[in-house]
Amino acid sequence: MSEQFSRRDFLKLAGLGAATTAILTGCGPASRYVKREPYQQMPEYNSVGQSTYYATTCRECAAGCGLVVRTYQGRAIKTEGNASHPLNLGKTCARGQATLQGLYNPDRVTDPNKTGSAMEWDAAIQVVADALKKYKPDEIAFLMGMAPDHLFDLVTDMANATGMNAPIRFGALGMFEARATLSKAAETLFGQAGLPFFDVGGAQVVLSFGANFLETWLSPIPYTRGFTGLREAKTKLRGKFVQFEARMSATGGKADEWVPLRPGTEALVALAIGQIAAEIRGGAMPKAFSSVDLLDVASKSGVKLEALEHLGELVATTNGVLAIPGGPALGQSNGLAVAEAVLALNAFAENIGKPGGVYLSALAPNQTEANRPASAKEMQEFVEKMASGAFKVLFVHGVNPVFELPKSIDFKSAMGSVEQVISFATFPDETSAEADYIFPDHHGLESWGYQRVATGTAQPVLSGAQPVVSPFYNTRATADVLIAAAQLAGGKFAEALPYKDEVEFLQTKVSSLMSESDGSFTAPDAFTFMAYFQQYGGWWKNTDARLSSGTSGILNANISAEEAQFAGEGEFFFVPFVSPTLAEAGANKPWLQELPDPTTTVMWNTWVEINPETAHELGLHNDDMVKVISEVGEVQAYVYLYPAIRPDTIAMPFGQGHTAYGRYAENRGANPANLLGGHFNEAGDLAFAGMRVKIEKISSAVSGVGLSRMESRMGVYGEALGEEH
Amino acid sequence: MIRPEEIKMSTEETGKWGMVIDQDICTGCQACVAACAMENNITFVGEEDAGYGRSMHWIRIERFWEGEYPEVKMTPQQPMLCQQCGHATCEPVCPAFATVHSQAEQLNLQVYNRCVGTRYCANNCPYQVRAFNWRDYQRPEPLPNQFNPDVTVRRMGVMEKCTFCIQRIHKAQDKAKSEGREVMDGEFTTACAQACPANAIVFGRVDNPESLVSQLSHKGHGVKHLEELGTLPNVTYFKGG
Amino acid sequence: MIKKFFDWLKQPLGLIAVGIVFLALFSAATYGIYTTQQTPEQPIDFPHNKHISFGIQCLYCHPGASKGPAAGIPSQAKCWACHNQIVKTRDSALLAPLKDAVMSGESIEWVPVAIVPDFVQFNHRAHVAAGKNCEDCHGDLTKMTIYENPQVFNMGWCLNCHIETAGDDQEKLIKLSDCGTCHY
Amino acid sequence: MSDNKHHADAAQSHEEHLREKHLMLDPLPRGRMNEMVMESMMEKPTWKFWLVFGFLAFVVVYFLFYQWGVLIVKGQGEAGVMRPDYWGIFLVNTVFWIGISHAGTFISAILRVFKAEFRRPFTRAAELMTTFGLVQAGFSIFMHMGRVWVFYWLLPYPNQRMLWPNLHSPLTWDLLAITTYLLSSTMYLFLPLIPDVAMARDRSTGWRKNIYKVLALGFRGTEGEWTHLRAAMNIFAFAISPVMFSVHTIVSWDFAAATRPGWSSTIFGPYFIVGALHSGMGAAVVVLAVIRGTMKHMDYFVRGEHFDAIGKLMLIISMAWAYFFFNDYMVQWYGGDKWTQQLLHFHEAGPLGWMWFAMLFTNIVLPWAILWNPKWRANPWLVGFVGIAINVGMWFERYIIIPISVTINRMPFTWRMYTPGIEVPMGIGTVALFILLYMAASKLIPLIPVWEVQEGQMAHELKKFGRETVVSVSELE
Amino acid sequence: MTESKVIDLLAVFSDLAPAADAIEQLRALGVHDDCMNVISGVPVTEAMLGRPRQWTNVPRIAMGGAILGLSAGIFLAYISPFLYPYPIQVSTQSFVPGPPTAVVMFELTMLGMLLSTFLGVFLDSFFPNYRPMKYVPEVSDGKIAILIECPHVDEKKITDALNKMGAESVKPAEAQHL
Repeated sequence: MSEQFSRRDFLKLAGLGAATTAILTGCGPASRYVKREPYQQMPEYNSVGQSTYYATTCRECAAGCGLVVRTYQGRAIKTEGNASHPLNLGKTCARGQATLQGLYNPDRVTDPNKTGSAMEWDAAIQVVADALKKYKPDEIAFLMGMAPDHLFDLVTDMANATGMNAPIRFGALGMFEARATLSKAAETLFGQAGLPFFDVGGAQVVLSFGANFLETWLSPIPYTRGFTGLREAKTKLRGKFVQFEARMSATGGKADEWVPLRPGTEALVALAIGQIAAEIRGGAMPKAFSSVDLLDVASKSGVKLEALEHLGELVATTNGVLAIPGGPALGQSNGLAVAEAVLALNAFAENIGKPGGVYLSALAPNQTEANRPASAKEMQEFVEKMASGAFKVLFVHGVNPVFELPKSIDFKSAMGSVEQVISFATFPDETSAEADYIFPDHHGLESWGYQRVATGTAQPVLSGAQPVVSPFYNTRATADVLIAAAQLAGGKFAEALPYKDEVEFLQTKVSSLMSESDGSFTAPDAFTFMAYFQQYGGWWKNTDARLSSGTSGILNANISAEEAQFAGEGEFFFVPFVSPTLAEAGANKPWLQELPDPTTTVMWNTWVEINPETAHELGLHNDDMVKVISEVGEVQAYVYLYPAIRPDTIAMPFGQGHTAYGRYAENRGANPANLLGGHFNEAGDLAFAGMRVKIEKISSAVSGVGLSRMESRMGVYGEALGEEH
Repeated sequence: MIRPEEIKMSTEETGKWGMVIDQDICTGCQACVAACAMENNITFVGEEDAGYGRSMHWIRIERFWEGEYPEVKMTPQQPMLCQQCGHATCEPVCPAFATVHSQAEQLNLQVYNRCVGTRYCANNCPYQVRAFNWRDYQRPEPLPNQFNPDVTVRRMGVMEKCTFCIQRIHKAQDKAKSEGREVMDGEFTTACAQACPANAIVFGRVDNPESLVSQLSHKGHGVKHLEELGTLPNVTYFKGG
Repeated sequence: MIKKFFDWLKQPLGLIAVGIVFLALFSAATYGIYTTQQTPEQPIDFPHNKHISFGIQCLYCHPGASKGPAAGIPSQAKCWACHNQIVKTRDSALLAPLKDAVMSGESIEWVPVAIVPDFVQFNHRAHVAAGKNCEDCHGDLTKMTIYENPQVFNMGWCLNCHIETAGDDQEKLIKLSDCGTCHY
Repeated sequence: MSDNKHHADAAQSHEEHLREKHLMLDPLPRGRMNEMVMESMMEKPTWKFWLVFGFLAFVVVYFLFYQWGVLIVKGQGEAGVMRPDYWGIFLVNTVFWIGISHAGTFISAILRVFKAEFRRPFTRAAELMTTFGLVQAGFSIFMHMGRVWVFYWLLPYPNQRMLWPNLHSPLTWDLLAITTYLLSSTMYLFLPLIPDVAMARDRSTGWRKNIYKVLALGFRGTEGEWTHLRAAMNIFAFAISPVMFSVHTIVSWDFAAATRPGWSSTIFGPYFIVGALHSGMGAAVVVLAVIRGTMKHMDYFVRGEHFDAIGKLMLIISMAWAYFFFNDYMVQWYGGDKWTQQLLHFHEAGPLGWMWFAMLFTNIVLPWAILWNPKWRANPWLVGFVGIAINVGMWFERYIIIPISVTINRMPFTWRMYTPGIEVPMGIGTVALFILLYMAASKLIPLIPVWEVQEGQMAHELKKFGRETVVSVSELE
Repeated sequence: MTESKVIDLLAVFSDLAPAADAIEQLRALGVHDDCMNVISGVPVTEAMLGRPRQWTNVPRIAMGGAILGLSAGIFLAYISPFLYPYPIQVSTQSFVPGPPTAVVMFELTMLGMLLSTFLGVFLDSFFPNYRPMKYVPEVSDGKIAILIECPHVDEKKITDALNKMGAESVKPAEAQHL
């Protein structure tokens, strides 16, 4: 499908919509008043009454799953996983399913505009071209979403050729996944930066230190598939799964053993388990494990010595132990030490580069080195530069930093110091509300592109994207805008992007893969290659390209056995976690809002999880409104008495609390990012779980007001059922 | 015209379509719920109604708690959907024949246009998996563009429930017929099973001993929910663990 | 006051007035029902009979009928491809809306006539495959200009044919009379 | 001699006392009674009457009809129903009003069959309750329907879809039974009304005369007319009783036939019938007390003896209700089913446990405590108060059986408390409509079946057995 | 011409006993029972007045209605499930549900019976009848009226006899609008 077809070519949808909604039963045919409009010219891909399926890539998170979208008469009807895509093998998560609610969302940006007043695309391109011309290259900055996609390549090309600042990629998911820490720890293990790949499916025992890999961690679908392998593989016994975390996540809920350790002691516990295991196995005690004192660990972490010994024995005596660091365990002041300590357990279990063990993720086909998104610290530096006036023009695409960044990194006011902020948002979010111009990009299902798959599969994958429907609104691909503006700006810009349009750029990039061996398909010429690329939903190698040779040096490294430092005052450790159903950009989709959270079954709102015992002591009840106060800010949310959280910990989901972002997201819930201070770990990741907070009761629960839950409080918690017999 | 003696009652066989759900690997990720909603034009109801038990989910994931902190555990997630009972309690109580047993597909049908909204069926469903259109929930334009043309959009006052994606069944049968063959096992599946990242849901013919679903359901430790009521459910659960 | 009114009603003039009011209401109701059963006005008075008399097959313009659920309306380009070549129709006033639509890229708004309610899932393909001809349901189009339904498309009509088709084959009867065959 | 005289005086005063106490022994000329009934009916309503009437009319128009319009336009979401409480107050009201309607039939049919003479003056008042109560029940059940505009699909009629109602469904039986009951109780109200309307026709002028003329159908009171009427009323009295029992039994089957903890009970049929009589008799005494207190000459027709007699019936019915309640509770409790246990516990100790105890108090404790005493029993206001209390208690009972019980099912994940919404004003609207219809009826039709009273007075006499004077009744038929 | 030969007399009595005596007297005077009719404000049994038993068709009509109702019930219960061109199965219950058929038949029998009883009263009494009729309103005040159809020539004789029997008034009856 190309964009030459105008919207007119498609059935006018309003009429059909009315037809489908108008059901007056028992009164004869209700659709009597419907009008139908024929195609001006029947598109070749369309056949009357038949659905057409397009392979593309899911843009709801940065994982890069392949989708097959069912379209019917120009409308996208349903997304399914692309069964041949090596990353997700035909499966999708809830966010992938709901992507259509973004496409047909009633609150999208419909036209290019300058602070609300619509403008023409020609003028818009002129604005971009002027900005490129007017300012020095090093005064131009690009901030982009986390996905390593074709637009990132295009801007990188532009930056390389013109001396413009290299584009920065950021996403809250990456922040909460602590990708920089993982990458750094992987460097210690493999001698090479990149995302580690944990083969959960092949393991026999999985020890997860805070990794929420069944929710939205790095690449949710392959890890869920891995979990199925852990539990169901035909060739081995049902695998065991132990989770270490202060607050039971949806992942922890599936664990056979859930170890609620004191936040900040993950490294100690990992090292202690290593020490016990090494003792049981005999031989020399690895240096990494030798520094901890077991009794000390037991008292600090709150995990009983017997429990540690039992776990150590498990590690020592079982084949196929896999330890995974992640989530809040890494988002602490000693996050890197945690990662190293946990990876050391893997080294001790000798599973590096073995099935059921740890690999370094394969690089994507047209990639030479791992390129991780910016850490929070790098973002802080970026924002400081913005605030200092170093950037005169800022382009924002695919990210909503005003919402996603912690409160201590004040992106919003820094935007004021940038002369011109141009947003390419498809959706009116908090950042675009502050921007000078919004030049809306197509929705992911309306746009061309490709995306590198960073992790999750053994094969190098370049996932392909193509429009499955023609653009619904007067939007334009950002790549096209940039190419056109670069031509208009001339000079180095025009030279850097010598393309007619986005498609030509893609073709150039993708056809460079033709010469690669072991590809999933071959083609005689670039056009055919490109066509196959669209048809299969990408190109991938058929070989396992994961790095599997690790240096076992990590066992002899000095791993700090300190507890994490906690910022701020207050009686509670604070664990913010990403809502598995909403993540950072799902709040605008009504059906994602209406999906119950896997752990609490809450819909449409934000809650504060408190241990029932603690709540009882504080006189708090379900649905009481409380204020959570950290050193930098405070937010209000309803109390949820959560039976699986440490009494000294409270937790809040991230994903709600938007002040813009459409009718379904606006003024709903609270944003825990507003509590987060600017503390980082050694790798530069935000110590988001390294804070202490206070809570204050604002008001008591009122009947009929409170959290919308799928679960029954009576049936699940026995509330209001009276005393037991 | 009908000869009842020639019509097989569903008790006499195992049913036709069935499902196996492995609770041990269900992670509760809600992908099935979202997929079901997208496939079947299910409406969202908003915060207040959802919290008041009026959500329209055709499939919901139940989880309970065992024990007290720190020995607390989540029970295995239990996706609960229409069990397509062979001996369904919902069917006989409808005064209008709006929910009847399909002889052809051995499913519990819900005929939306026949429903008068007495809600007796939902009351009588031991699994509580029926959803009623309490209001005329409007989906603002252009959201209706994603409506699946194969599924009726329900309006106020009618009951609805999981259909085992009967539109997919019909489509597959139609396709197979046009190609002069039988529907093959695994040729198609329900929206929930297709989406499930953990592969916890398997759908197929239970009356075909070769099919994956019947092989799984005969594995031995599967249970049928509330089987003691004699409802002959067609969904088998594996608790695992 | 009211008594006076009733008294007035009782005399012949009053009875006539009552009669007129009753007739007016009745005819309005009849007209209301009648309009729902009428062939609607179309943007172009499309003469089906002429097209058929030229030997054009139904499936030429409505190819979807043999492949899937919907028969479809031909694209404007398809219409114009022929009509553009015939001098008589190229400039005909009757076809001006088509010409305008083709030139401007606007779509003609046809009003569908042979429709079933949205809660009925109808599939042309299955019916064509079962040996039904177009005219079995849509009537003799050689005698029609604008299409009109030869009968009311209601459930009884559908069922009658389904039952006849099934005949004595109980299995077929079950399939063809199952509620879930059309309603889901 | 003096002793004799004393005895004679005593006998004389005893006789007077009996006459004073018993309407049947205190005959007035028929013309006088007619006059009294006509006066009570045609008495010019006071401003208080119009105030109450206007207020009720407003309540009916706004709370019942306007809100019903809102409910139809906006959907059942306006009510408090949800998963798992798919059934709410609308059905509580349905059962409640059907229950109320049972009293009329009980009084006028069963008591007629058993020749309980005290029934005579208030059979009409009770029959009116039946018909008006059934109207409210019908309204309530239609309010409950999600798509009430297609209610006719429930009726058996040939149609092009070749569909008939589902005879497997208790709701279909319900529809048949309630239709039968509504039609037959209306006819049974009308038959004995004919002679009274004829009487009113003879004694009225103007628009009333026209109405009564039409209603009296040309009744003169010839031998043939009386014979046909009596034959018909005999048939009705015998045949409508099983219909009455069947109605509430079938209503109980709506619940008992369901696969639900607490509902699948074989005793629900008689339990519901007794409950219906309980609330019906309660409502009947309230109506009688109000009629006696507010309408002219009614203290002649409705006397302490009537309250005493109904009071005894209420006491017996209360005991029967207690028996059935305990029987149901006992077996449910003994069964030990996990979910039933939960349900019983929820009834008593749940957030609405007070309602359960209040039900037992007003349905058992209060009637037993008050109605055992003949003196108290003869006090209209006291018995009326007990009647109101019983009705509150019986409404609670239905509330406990429907929305509270459906909260507990076999899927604890869905348990949820029911919070009523638009049902409350609409329920109040049905009460208002009931009273409004009654008020209108009291001004339009003779509330006392004078001919029946006269017939009774003809049959009663005082008879002397030795020195004792006793009441004796002749069987006239 | 024949009409003029026959006259309707209306005698009003205040009590039952004189009325009964009067009837006996009338019979003695040669007035046939069929030519007499008693109008009363309360149901007075035939025996009280010594009148022949009144024939009523109501029970027969009721029985007929019951049979009709039962047939409707049988139709609904046993025939309508086979009127479907297609088998509608609910749960595993048979097409003709067993016990519920009893419910359906019972209700419809009762409905038929009671409706026809009601209708029977109308048929037997020629209700509604708004034509002028011979009547005295005092009847509803408890008086007993006897309507006598006698030859014109006997008018005087009968009037006298009735007056002697204690009739409050005896006069030629005139049909009037009630």
